[in-house]
Amino acid sequence: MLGLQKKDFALLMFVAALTAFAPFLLNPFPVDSALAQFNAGYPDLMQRFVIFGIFAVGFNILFGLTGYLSFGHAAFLGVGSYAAIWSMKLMTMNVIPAIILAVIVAGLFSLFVGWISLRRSGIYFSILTLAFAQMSFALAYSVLTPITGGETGLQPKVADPRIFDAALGDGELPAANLFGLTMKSSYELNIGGWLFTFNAGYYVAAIVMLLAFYMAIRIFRSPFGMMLRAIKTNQTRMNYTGLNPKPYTLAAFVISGMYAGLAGGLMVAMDTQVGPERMFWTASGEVVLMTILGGAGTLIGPVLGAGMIKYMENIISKINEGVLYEWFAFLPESLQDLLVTIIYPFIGKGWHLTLGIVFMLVVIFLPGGLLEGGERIRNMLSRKKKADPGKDPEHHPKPSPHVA
Amino acid sequence: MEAILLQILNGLDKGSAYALIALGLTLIFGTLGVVNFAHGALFMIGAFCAVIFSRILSLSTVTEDPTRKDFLGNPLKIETPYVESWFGPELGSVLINWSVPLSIILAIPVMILVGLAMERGLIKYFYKRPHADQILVTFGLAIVLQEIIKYFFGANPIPTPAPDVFAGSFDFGALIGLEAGQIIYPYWRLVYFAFAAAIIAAVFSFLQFTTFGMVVRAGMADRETVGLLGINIDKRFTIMFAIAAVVAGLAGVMYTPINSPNYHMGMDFLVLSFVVVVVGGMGSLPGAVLAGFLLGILESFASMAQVLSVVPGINQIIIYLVAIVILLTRPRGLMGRKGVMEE
Amino acid sequence: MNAVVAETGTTDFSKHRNHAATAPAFLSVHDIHAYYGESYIVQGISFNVHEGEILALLGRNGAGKTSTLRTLARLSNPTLTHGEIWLDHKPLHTMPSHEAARGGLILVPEDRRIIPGLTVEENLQLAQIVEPIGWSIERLYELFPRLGERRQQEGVTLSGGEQQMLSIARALARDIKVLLLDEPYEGLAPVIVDEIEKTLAIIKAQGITTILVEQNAVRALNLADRAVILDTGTVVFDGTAKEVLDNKELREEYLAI
Amino acid sequence: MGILEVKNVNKRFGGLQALGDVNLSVAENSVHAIIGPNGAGKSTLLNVLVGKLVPDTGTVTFDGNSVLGRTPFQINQMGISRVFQTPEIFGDLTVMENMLIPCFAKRDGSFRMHAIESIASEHAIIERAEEMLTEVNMIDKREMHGASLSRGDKRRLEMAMCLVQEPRLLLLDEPTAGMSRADTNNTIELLKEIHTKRNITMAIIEHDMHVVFSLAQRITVLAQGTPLVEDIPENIKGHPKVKEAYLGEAA
Amino acid sequence: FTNEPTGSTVTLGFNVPQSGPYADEGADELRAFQLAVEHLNGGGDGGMLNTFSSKALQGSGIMGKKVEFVSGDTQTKSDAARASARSMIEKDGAVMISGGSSSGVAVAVQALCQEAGVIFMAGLTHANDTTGKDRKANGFRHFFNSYMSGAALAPVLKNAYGADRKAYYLTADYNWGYTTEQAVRESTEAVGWETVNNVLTPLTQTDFSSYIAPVLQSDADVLVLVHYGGNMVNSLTNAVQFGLRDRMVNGKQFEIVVPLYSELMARGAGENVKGIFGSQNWDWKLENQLGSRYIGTNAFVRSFGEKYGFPPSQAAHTCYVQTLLYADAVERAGSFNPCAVVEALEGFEFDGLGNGPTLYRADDHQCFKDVVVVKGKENPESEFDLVEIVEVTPAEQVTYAPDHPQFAGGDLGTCNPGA
Ligand SMILES: Nc1ncnc2c1ncn2[C@@H]1O[C@H](COP(=O)(O)OP(=O)(O)OP(=O)(O)O)[C@@H](O)[C@H]1O
Ligand SMILES: Nc1ncnc2c1ncn2[C@@H]1O[C@H](COP(=O)(O)OP(=O)(O)OP(=O)(O)O)[C@@H](O)[C@H]1O
Ligand SMILES: CC(C)C[C@H](N)C(=O)O
Ligand SMILES: [Mg+2]
Ligand SMILES: [Mg+2]
Repeated sequence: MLGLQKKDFALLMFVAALTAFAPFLLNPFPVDSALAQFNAGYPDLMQRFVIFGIFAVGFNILFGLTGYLSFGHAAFLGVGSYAAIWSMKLMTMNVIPAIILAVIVAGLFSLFVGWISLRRSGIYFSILTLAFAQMSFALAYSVLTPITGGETGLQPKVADPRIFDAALGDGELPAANLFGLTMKSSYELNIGGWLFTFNAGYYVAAIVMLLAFYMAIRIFRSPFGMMLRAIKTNQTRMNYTGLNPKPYTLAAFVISGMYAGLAGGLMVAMDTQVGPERMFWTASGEVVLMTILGGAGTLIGPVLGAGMIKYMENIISKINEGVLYEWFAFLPESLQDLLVTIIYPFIGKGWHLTLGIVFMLVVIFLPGGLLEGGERIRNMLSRKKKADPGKDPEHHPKPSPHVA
Repeated sequence: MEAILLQILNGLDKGSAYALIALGLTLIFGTLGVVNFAHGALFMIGAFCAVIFSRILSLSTVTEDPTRKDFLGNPLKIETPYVESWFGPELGSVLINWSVPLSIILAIPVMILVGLAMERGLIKYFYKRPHADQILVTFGLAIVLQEIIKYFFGANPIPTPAPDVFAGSFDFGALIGLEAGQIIYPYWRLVYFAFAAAIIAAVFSFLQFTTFGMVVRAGMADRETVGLLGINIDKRFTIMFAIAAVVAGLAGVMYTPINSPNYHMGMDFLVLSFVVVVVGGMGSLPGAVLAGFLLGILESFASMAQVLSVVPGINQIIIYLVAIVILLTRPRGLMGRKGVMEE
Repeated sequence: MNAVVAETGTTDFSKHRNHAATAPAFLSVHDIHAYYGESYIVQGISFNVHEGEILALLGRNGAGKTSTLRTLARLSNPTLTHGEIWLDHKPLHTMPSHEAARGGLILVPEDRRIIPGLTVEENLQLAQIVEPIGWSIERLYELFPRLGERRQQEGVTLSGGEQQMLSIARALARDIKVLLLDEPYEGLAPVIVDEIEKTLAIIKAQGITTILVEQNAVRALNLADRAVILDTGTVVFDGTAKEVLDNKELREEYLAI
Repeated sequence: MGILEVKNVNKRFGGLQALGDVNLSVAENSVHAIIGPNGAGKSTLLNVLVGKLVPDTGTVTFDGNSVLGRTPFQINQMGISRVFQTPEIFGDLTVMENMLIPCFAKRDGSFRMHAIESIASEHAIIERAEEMLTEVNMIDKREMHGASLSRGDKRRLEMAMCLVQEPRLLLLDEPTAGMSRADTNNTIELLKEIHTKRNITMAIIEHDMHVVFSLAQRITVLAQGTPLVEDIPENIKGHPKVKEAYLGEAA
Repeated sequence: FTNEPTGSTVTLGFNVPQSGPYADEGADELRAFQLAVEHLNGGGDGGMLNTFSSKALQGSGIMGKKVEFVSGDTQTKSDAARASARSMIEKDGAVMISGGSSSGVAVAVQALCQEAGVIFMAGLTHANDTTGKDRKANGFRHFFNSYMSGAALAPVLKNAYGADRKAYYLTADYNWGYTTEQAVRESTEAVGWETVNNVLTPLTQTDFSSYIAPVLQSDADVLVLVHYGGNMVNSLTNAVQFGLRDRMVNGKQFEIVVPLYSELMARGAGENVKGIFGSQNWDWKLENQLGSRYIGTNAFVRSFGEKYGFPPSQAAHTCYVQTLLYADAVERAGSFNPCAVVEALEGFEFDGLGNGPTLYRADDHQCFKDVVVVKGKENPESEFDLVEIVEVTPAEQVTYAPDHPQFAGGDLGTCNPGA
């Protein structure tokens, strides 16, 4: 179906179902319960899950398949964002042209960066991409302020030209929309103590994500995808087989750059603001971590990794002392204090600590990332001992020597 | 002329910090083949050794002075450091004053311990794992170390001044016969430069004039075969790691008077030190040192007002620009060895 | 094991196994099992080697010869899960590879493993860092003059044959009790093979025990005292070299000669 | 005029003359063996032929076109395939995928952006790869990873990868090294069959004289970077100089 | 309107930096917020509720609803700050967002609140743009700004160092740096100073030696460090290392000025900060030293100090005050509707919150009040006593027209109550 093998189609449908029902799945706790803190089913976070999912899936096309580790992918995301916001400022608040422009501009920029950086491999390549991204960040932060808004960034203003849009009504603010359907509009469903939010922006982003994911599966299963994996394994043999690795890697680089641009464009579509810090090296590092955390070279792993990191960032950081006391309210006071003292360093402003620990635990105990780890645990439970040679190679990423 | 001379001095100094950090990084990265994102954290821990040491020295007895009031109107607490009550106020305050250089005696064992613990407890399981896994685990470790420091010391920089003797600056221009007052240079920076040179020389001779260096290089290229020749390479890797940790830590200790340490100083240096190592060329210690100084000096020149008025913003990007140019003209950086981390 | 042989419809040679249990052996391998990850490769191998003997370890591609040698040398891959290896009363199965090497068991690996970044001489020096040390470097250069000429060249840029010489020389640089040679003739010109064969004779004369893996079975058997034949990770024959040469069926089935 | 012409090729490594004035002509549809002592420069010569090394002087033409200055993949596209001394295969890919890659390269040239086609639907190519794997007796290993093959199998796989491209000239650097006797014999048969059935010109470097004399129609003996003699096998066997420099008692 | 509180509680969102270089500032802000919530709900000693000129607040929550709060981490990044703020609005139902530690973040979150239809009560933000070109109807700033720093400092500097001075600027290369440099330059030039040079330094810079050294070669006799936080700590430390403060130029003592001060920065800079001029929004010693004009200060310092053990920073103060001001505005308006709150706050004049008489100007939602000029204290009595108050510049002197060129290009728009 859809030109996919049965297993891949099943995976796609599974992901589609997850995204469609995310508002339910991510809000398992009633609003008033103590555990409501752990609910992630609100528009902003759901949007972030799918957007960073796209970013990581795209990054994985380069890194997971070819082994080339780019440390500057955030630059493409940032450039895409700037393109999108300018499309909104100058042309229309409709998200379609903004997203398309974001993809195109990011694609062109990644063509330029890739064309130069791919002259080197390994760590040398990584540092070249890092250097380009850091320069983009620094320029956006200062010298290019007229185009980028500097540190403050850019937002749509009432006074922007927006040549294709009708004039705003009095007191109306420019809002990102899809032919009139604003991204912010939500439908709320109240069932018992539960509240579920169905947000227009989220579903737009989710559909784009499914398309992007579908494309990624196609690429993974295509001859092109196989060539990329061949590049990772043995470039010498590649060359002597009459294949030129350069255009393949460059194509992979540009494709993943366009995915990044798509993510950047969507970010603007969902939340109309761009700042340069989304191009800082830590942002590039984040997508690397997402991909490895989930499982580089696997299809769904990077999405899991992205979800995990964004969840920690947005949920753990918001738990404060007060919340802790609320949770343990049923306990005697001394026990309460004890528990709070123990847990306190790991939540709220300590969320980075938890993140660091999770990173370490995952690599130590689940080599190959969350996905591989999950599979391993499943195998262990079902007591499958002997390796099954017919297994899908993508789900068994080998050590990747081409990485820096 | 003076301006250029001064910027060269500044560059040498910045360069020695880069070079020291890059040296430790390349020891682990270029020779052991481990991408250590926690290296910046080692630098930071070193710096905090200085903080901790000065805190220890200034552990105090508290007495209340009823004649003076604190902000809530309670009697003001007066603190007298133990060392002052033990060694007398003179020697005591000298000790406190010299806490930064003295903290080296704390930093060396601490860094060796940290290095050993890190290698034995964690890194050794990752020699054979893909670089991606190494990145994830060391990045996680860096965050954890950083957050621990933040938990105890907060996020604000902590002033750790140099001993008073080195506090001032001297007139370098007058010294070499130029107009006085034009080239002023702080003593401590000179100390830092000399210290860096000494450490670099020590590390180099250790690796150059012993077979140790050869074994480590061999072990990095092919652990299995080195083991087949009866050599316990794990032990040597552990030692290397500890050495690298000490180098990073001492770089941190001595850096504290230049810039007050804070918990994220390691991350601030991390990316730059990776750039330095790679521009120097993977697997080359002299390359790392050379690149450190080169980038330090170029950065200094790029921040001159005269330069900035011609190319605005060049100071923001110079290091990266130079890195790109060097990596494009010299495939393996300045002095890189073939095949190291090229795949 | 019998089942495997029976399935492939061949004669059962297992009756030839094994005098090991009785004779006092210098190197004794007892029922070793080893895995590459989850694939079970060495499936219960036992044999004995006496001091000063040359043992030919034969079998077709993929039979598990290399895996057996690697297990003996205590490399971590394949992983030994069961069994004992005793060398001169020392339990090798409890040791990591560097200790086994110090105990006098040296493997010359099949892909030569010349260390990149090191010169020819440094490759040799490396073998002499820890005790016990064997031949001096000068003596090795006498044995392989070609290496002497190229002592400052980076080892990995040597021609294939030169690398093989270096790999053997590196082993001799250590004090050896048991030498494991994994296809030492591969890629060597016939003249050199003759040379190396002579070297092996010298080695044997010094009382060094050798296990030789070689595809050219005839050549190996002519040199060896005894032979062990492997198939799919198990021993299918253990006896004297002459027995193999005389047994046409055995030769055709496992050695294609 | 041979299909491959090497004229006056010189190559130095520092002070070492690896190749000195090499002249070689490989006739179309012939099997040409290059033998010689270790370090004679055989692999170096091969590296020159496939574009990995550029000679200091001299010319190399294939079918009238110079190969010098071309990259390995361009040379492969001209119809030259190479088997390495230590097997070069795609370790992380399965045996089947290892076979598919040369098939695609043959069909599509050095680069094609077939990013959304599905491999599974390329029936013709899969069939072709399967055929070849059957031919080299590796079809039952199709799902194994390249890296976990034994070395003999790696070599067979690599050869199959080259053959499936139906090159006009096949360069083999010790194709049977490390192969068991049985497999060596199979390989000789395979190469013979390929040669006769598909008319592939072959240049073989080999130390196993059994292989050389079973296959070669002409032999060039290289010593210290220069051709010592070039002749038909019968004459080489008895050649005193060759005996001394290379064959020893084996001949 | 958005997040109209329907139950018995109302939720406020406190969005502060909990990680990154400003984490300590953020922690202090959060302390102040917690204190404010306690006081609003009738807990503690009531703090400034007792001194506040408006008496609408009774310690019974806001409009009878118990105040609850959620906190989040801005990471001092606009993306993260907006994500955090959006989660407060979308998930927790916050009706007001406060906090922040930089102008970039403030502008980003303020715009978000405007779109979402909630009130934004800015915390630490000093750049002109927050209430200048990026002002928004739903956003309010109590903190002072770059212009005010310049206007307050210039006369003091002229008094202390004379009118004939040549200044060299090192400016952090981002928005706040630009507006602050411009403000200080224009104000000092107005009192006769000359500007020799202005060099932009990257925000990520840690060692400033190569920027400090050229100062030696210029004929400048004053160095203005338009840096904040870690930047300032490092640049000041470096400047002192290079002996700038021991230097005589043009027969005058060389001087260093840091336009915007904070207690934490002073602590980070240690010895080096002694005697250096700067400006502050508020200081915990104001009422003690300058009398009852600054009433409220001591009340706040007492409740804060008793709860946490040390005096509050100006960041804590401004966040506390903003929370009270919001609550008060709701009470007075009788509604949580943002438009009603805006109306109640616009043009609101009040006193008793520690800064003396203050006006929330309707034109740009900026507070106008006295500005504190401080300098590093020579002999601090404790680690909290690092600055001494030099002078307080009265509000009139720092007031500017809403369309002042440094603030041009902004448009409040109209209040947005949201869906
Ligand atoms: N790293 C590995 N991972 C998994 N399987 C392996 C690995 N190395 C070898 N094998 C498998 O183990 C079996 C035995 O291999 P081994 O290399 O020991 O054979 P061998 O007898 O030395 O063969 P050859 O004569 O070809 O060298 C083979 O089936 C091979 O595929
Ligand atoms: N990159 C290099 N740098 C220096 N010397 C080299 C280099 N490559 C090859 N040589 C030398 O050139 C000579 C020829 O090497 P080559 O590999 O061509 O020999 P060969 O004929 O293939 O030998 P063998 O049969 O042993 O494989 C050898 O002496 C080798 O040491
Ligand atoms: C924290 C603030 C007072 C200063 C900050 N840098 C700003 O942009 O406004
Ligand atoms: Mg083998
Ligand atoms: Mg060769």
